[in-house]
Amino acid sequence: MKWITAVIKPFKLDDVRTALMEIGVQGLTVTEVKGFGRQKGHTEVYRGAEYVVDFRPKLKLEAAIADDQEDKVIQTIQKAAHTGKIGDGKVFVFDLEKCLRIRTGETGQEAL
Amino acid sequence: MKWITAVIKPFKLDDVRTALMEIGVQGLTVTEVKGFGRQKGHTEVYRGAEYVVDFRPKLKLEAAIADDQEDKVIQTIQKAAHTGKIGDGKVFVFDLEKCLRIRTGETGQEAL
Amino acid sequence: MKWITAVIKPFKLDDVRTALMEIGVQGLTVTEVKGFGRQKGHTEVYRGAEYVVDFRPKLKLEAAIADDQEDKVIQTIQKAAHTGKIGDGKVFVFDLEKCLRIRTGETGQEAL
Amino acid sequence: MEMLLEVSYALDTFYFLMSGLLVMWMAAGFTMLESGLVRSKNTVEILTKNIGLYSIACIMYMLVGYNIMYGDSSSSIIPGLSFLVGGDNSVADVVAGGEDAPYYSNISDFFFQVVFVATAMSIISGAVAERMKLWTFFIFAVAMTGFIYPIQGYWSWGEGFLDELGYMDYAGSGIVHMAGATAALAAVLLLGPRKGKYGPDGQINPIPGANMPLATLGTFILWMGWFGFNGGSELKVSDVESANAVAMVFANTNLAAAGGVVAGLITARLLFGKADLTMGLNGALAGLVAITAGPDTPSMLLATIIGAVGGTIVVFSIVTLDKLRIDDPVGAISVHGVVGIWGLLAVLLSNGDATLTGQLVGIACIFGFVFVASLIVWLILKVTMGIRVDEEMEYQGMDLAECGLEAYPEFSGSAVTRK
Amino acid sequence: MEMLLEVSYALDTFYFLMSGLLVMWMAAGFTMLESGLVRSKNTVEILTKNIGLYSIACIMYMLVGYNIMYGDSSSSIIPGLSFLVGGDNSVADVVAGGEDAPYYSNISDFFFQVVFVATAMSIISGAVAERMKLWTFFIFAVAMTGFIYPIQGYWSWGEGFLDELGYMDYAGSGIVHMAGATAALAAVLLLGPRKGKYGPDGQINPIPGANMPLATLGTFILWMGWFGFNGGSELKVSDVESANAVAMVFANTNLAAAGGVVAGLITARLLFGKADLTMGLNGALAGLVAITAGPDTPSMLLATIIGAVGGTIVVFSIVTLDKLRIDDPVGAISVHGVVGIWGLLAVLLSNGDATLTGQLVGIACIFGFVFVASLIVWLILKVTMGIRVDEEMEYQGMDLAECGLEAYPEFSGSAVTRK
Amino acid sequence: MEMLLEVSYALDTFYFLMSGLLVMWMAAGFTMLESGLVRSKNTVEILTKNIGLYSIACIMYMLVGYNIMYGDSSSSIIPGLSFLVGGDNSVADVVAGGEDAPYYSNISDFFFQVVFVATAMSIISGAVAERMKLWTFFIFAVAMTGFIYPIQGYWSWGEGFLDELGYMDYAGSGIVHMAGATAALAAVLLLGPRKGKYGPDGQINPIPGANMPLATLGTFILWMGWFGFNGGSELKVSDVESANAVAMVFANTNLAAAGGVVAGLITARLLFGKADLTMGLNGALAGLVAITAGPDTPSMLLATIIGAVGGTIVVFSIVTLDKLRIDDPVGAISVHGVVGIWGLLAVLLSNGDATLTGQLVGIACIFGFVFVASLIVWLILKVTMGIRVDEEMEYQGMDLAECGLEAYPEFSGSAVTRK
Ligand SMILES: Nc1ncnc2c1ncn2[C@@H]1O[C@H](COP(=O)(O)OP(=O)(O)O)[C@@H](O)[C@H]1O
Ligand SMILES: Nc1ncnc2c1ncn2[C@@H]1O[C@H](COP(=O)(O)OP(=O)(O)O)[C@@H](O)[C@H]1O
Ligand SMILES: Nc1ncnc2c1ncn2[C@@H]1O[C@H](COP(=O)(O)OP(=O)(O)O)[C@@H](O)[C@H]1O
Repeated sequence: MKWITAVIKPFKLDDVRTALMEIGVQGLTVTEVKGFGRQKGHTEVYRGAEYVVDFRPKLKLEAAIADDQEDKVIQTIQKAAHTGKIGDGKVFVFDLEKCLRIRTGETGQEAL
Repeated sequence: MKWITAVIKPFKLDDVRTALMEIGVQGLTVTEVKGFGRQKGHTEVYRGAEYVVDFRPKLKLEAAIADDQEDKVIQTIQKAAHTGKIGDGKVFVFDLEKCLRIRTGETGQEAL
Repeated sequence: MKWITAVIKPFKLDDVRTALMEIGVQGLTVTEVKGFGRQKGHTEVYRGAEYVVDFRPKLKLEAAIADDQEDKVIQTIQKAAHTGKIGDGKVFVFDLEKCLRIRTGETGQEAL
Repeated sequence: MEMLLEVSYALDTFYFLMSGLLVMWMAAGFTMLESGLVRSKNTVEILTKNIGLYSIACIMYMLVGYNIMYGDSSSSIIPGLSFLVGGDNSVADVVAGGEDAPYYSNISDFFFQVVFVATAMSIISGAVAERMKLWTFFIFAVAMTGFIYPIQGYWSWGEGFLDELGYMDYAGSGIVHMAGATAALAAVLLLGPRKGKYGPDGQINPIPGANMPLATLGTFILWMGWFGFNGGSELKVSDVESANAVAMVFANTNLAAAGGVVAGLITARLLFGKADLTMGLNGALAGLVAITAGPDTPSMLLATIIGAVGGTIVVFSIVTLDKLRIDDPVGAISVHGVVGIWGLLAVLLSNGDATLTGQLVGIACIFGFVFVASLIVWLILKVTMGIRVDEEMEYQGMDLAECGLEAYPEFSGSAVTRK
Repeated sequence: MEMLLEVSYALDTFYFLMSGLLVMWMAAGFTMLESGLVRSKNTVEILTKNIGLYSIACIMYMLVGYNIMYGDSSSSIIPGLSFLVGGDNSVADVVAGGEDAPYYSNISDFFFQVVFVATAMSIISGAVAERMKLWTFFIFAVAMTGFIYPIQGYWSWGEGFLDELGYMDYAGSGIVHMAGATAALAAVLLLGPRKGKYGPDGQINPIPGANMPLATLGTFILWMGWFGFNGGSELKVSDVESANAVAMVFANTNLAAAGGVVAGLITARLLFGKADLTMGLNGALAGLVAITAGPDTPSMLLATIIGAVGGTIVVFSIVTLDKLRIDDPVGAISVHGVVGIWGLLAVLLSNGDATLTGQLVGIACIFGFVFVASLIVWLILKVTMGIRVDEEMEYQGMDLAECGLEAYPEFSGSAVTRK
Repeated sequence: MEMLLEVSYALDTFYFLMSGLLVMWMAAGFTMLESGLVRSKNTVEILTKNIGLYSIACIMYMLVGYNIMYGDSSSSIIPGLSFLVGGDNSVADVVAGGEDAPYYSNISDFFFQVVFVATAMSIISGAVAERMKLWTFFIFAVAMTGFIYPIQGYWSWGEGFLDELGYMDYAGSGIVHMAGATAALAAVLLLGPRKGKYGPDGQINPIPGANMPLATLGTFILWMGWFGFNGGSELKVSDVESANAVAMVFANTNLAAAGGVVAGLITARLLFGKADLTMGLNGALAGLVAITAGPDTPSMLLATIIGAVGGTIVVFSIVTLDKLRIDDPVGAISVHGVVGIWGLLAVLLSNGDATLTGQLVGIACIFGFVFVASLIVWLILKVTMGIRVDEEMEYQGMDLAECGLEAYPEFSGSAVTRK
């Protein structure tokens, strides 16, 4: 099994989720994160003192998937999350050794 | 070493943490996440317009453990987090290559 | 490629980020987490009833890096995040299989 | 002379209206206080409850409550029943002058009274927070503000038997505050504590409120409004003696609250080692409740002390009720009930006209009647529509269950380390 | 007698000042209401907008507006133009007594009037929230409070032609509330809806407000302030009849709001199955707007009903405007405009002096003039400085774009599941 | 005639009480303002500090301060010392009439004065926020409100030597505001800046406040309360001239604040390119402080300008103090101190009775005395119980350290990108 971690722009969440559901991904875990990358932050002024907010709000999506879905999932995310502007984010792929559904005790691909 | 990632229902945190401590897990990192899965969200109405909140609040627990603890930890989490109702969550297992304790510089199992 | 996960004290973020930039790390994803470890929580009293807040606020940093940067990155984080007091946090290293930049479609080290 | 009587009438009427307005503002105070002391998942519901109960109280009191409380009756126990509020005074009656001439507008009196009944009802909503069904609560509000409160109010302020027995309760430590707290107690006993509040072996789990600035704002609003509550209860300002009395009431009300804050903070500091803000806030309110039964007679120093004793009592009372597993999220029963009783007894310290018997009989009658009457109504509601939301709803929060809305949808809530 | 006239003058002046102060406080109410109903990323901007518009309104009305509205003119349609506010009454004039003697301070009158114009302007800011440019809005505020509002105000309160035609609008359901809503409507039609509010196939996406306790607090503040708004509009308290009238206005204002809350909550419950707090809040305001055109004549029961009808109308109006894709984040157009019209018609129910023609002509003239005049100003602003922030700024939030500041910087915001 | 004197007495007493109530409400304003401008981890402490200091001020002033300030003394520099507050006026004295007859209740005067001392003390709490020990602050409050403030107050309002020298300070730009700011300055110099506020090479790190709507609400509350602060300081309303004067004070107070907002926003816009809300808020307060020394004499236009100059000064002052590394989280020293001095000088623009010497001597004496006296007290406290929490506590937040409570426990706080 594979573990996909994608960092995306927050307002793309709905598009990505819908696209993933269509290709059969059943579960997803989402975290609010702050991203630091090529896309620069913005400057704020508070009572006369300037400061830079370096980090941008992003969302991290994590999904466990079967091995044979890997390519399709990556492509789907790329397509749905794409705006072409800097800061679109990344997709990372890991090897997932085991998986267990707490409710039923199922393991492996059954548990995805 | 192994890296255990578990997504659980928020109100089970105390039970799971206590159970893990009892079997000797010393450290844990917890993140608030939003989960999307078989368990459906709820419908809200705001000023006459209906909308669905698809995501449910969940907690993600992460723990680095020694290889020989793997089975015990998985079982413990499953038992402690179990309610039998949909949305109980999942346990995922990864291979962890290295580990370092920042304070002391210890590495490997020493550092867990 | 490697995937570095570091749990650090929140007020060290700026130091660690700056140090990582200096050695050429270009991207970083940060999550607010709650940590449970050797460092104990604090006791609060609310309207006469005592309770313990076991978890401490921490930050989790995640960075995908090239294999040959691994040692330098680990050392840099350790140095920058170090205070010598309990609760300084940990660094974990994983194997990263793939990486894709959503904006350009680049993959592998190009995409870091 | 006629014009002077008119101006004097106008001044007293205006004084009533300003006082009533301040008491109306207390509704906002209760709302903020309570919404600060509950968890975020139950916040919308408590907001809805508070603005709803105020509205119901106003309407019910207009329809029937005011006449029950101040209408004619041949009995000193059973009030009369009639509907709506009568007209206002004619110019002729006013300028006739003399002892019996009306000296302020009847409608301004109604306005001043109607906001009192809302206060009594507001007290209840905090105690039953985070678990009671919204619409059940609203039905109870109809019964309480239309009937239960006015009936016992009739006994003293409506010149019924408690008044005859010499029961002294200037602005309502008993008639308003203890009455509200009593109805709250009846409800809490039937409802039971919030899930997770008490552990298996005597353990008490705190459930911190979500928004302390709101709770503090609410306390300040109540403090401000109380100047109308007590200050307006002199019922007249237009001559030297009344004006002096109103001024005394203002100063004493303020100092009693100040005494309550200081005592609450110090007591909490001694008991728990920390300056527990919530105890300071409850101390302020306790000081205010304590002085309410007699803010006109004590010296300022005594008023401060009466308030300070109230602020001390409230801390012990809150801790004790918690040990008895009477779960009152905002401390309403302690602040308004326990300290209300202290306030009624404290009248004896400076008011020669008050008697211990009078006060005790008053306390007993109000407590007894309101408790039994409320219990019956709550029981009927429990059997018919139910008074408590189901476990899952309680866990999810009242807001989604009852209102379909979140109080702070963008601040994701449900913190990791809380119950 | 002279001293009595002085005391009476003082009482009326004091009554004006207290009323004005309460209306000033409504500025805080609008601010809290609106900042609770927008998303957190647009909160600082709405706060800035509200405190700024209040200030601009005060200054512009002092400079020119007051004189336009209440100055001399030879025409009953075109008001005169002059600057600054004149001096106050001499003691001699006051103690001369008689019909024409001034009975309250001119400056207190100015103070009372100036807060009204701020109210009218506050209504607009909510409707255009989350997308209009801040400084454009401020420029419009200059035009509205210095000219548009005073001109139509002259027609009725300044004794212009609407007054002659018998148009009855006690405290300004039309002159203040509907006028504000009309200018808001013109703006919203030009601005268009917020990005993401309406989907491609008729879909309506709710955009929940970030802070419900603030919205509720704002409603309570408005409710409180309204006692000054309506209560002060009797313009006199110092004799029996005026005092009675003011008392009646207080009681009716309160009950209309109460009726609005109950009706709003029940209507929402029937339509959506939930006790939608925001509809209860809008119901309260609708009740208040509805009674504003004539709070002195109905009985309390009728006032409650007028308010309740307002609270019902507002729910349907909000849903309908949403279907028409008129995006009004806080419901200002419904509350102040649609219900304002209802209020003007409801005057006919209890005030024998009002005529259907008079009311309809008044509505038509105010609506027509304010709509056209505002539209022209908005159009000029659109062409010159632009009225809407660009898409990316709107997505990022007005706060960073316009104010460089976040409202709640530590509560990271941008929740996962929201638009 | 007797009855007329009584009614007049009642009106003035009522006016005092309403004014005092509004000033009391300012305590809530300061509390909200400050709790909005600190970080969430220091919010509970600042709430506790504010409600505590108000209470201490009331009690200390009752015990000893009022008599120091207004009691008898044979010296015009050293006030007398006596305890508690005397009784009220007899009916006979009042109806005797004539120049010397009391025309309002003494106790209402006490109530009005007591809220002023609380205001002076409130100013301090903001400047020392986020690092001073809570209980140390409370001890200082005892000294300030019982002794330091009343002594210098005696010099002018108590008819001491500053009064004789012709120092003019209508409602206390100097006596209240600058005095508070001076004590704050002494504290800040001893305390040092918050950790992380200033970087090694002249760098200034902003520390944004956690809750902008609260800060805005606080500003509106202060604005509202200021009508009591200034409006009540006419000390009489019951004749035509007084009534006109009070009306003028209301209008000018309002316009000065409005001028301050507009100037603050525009200045910030020109300097920083953004509409900095916090500067708008500080501008409002600066306008209010600026007009406080003489709100009765300027025309409305001049009042607006005086306020606008205040609103401009405050922006530059805040930036300058920051450069001097004087860390004042809420800008209290700039708003109340620097602008207070401007207000005292601005009196010369419209009040022919004021002299430059009189004003300068007043400023020097008040500043000199309060600074030295406060510094001594702060130093004693520093040596004995310490004035600053330790580094780790400061990092963790005052709330856990001092109060054991979090302000917003469910909104996890500690945002990633902030210090
Ligand atoms: N090497 C990395 N490791 C972890 N996260 C990264 C890395 N590089 C980028 N990210 C995440 O992806 C987001 C987008 O990256 P950025 O460099 O800004 O734009 P782009 O991907 O378009 O070049 C960042 O905000 C960060 O959260
Ligand atoms: N394939 C997956 N990848 C990542 N997270 C998942 C996956 N499937 C489920 N989850 C997480 O587990 C939670 C529970 O899953 P769900 O399907 O609702 O219930 P159950 O596990 O009882 O079948 C989800 O809310 C989501 O956070
Ligand atoms: N085995 C582990 N797995 C995951 N996270 C851990 C583990 N051990 C520690 N952590 C994280 O590291 C943080 C610091 O660890 P702690 O034991 O308190 O201090 P130290 O690292 O100095 O011994 C914890 O709060 C937790 O977030």
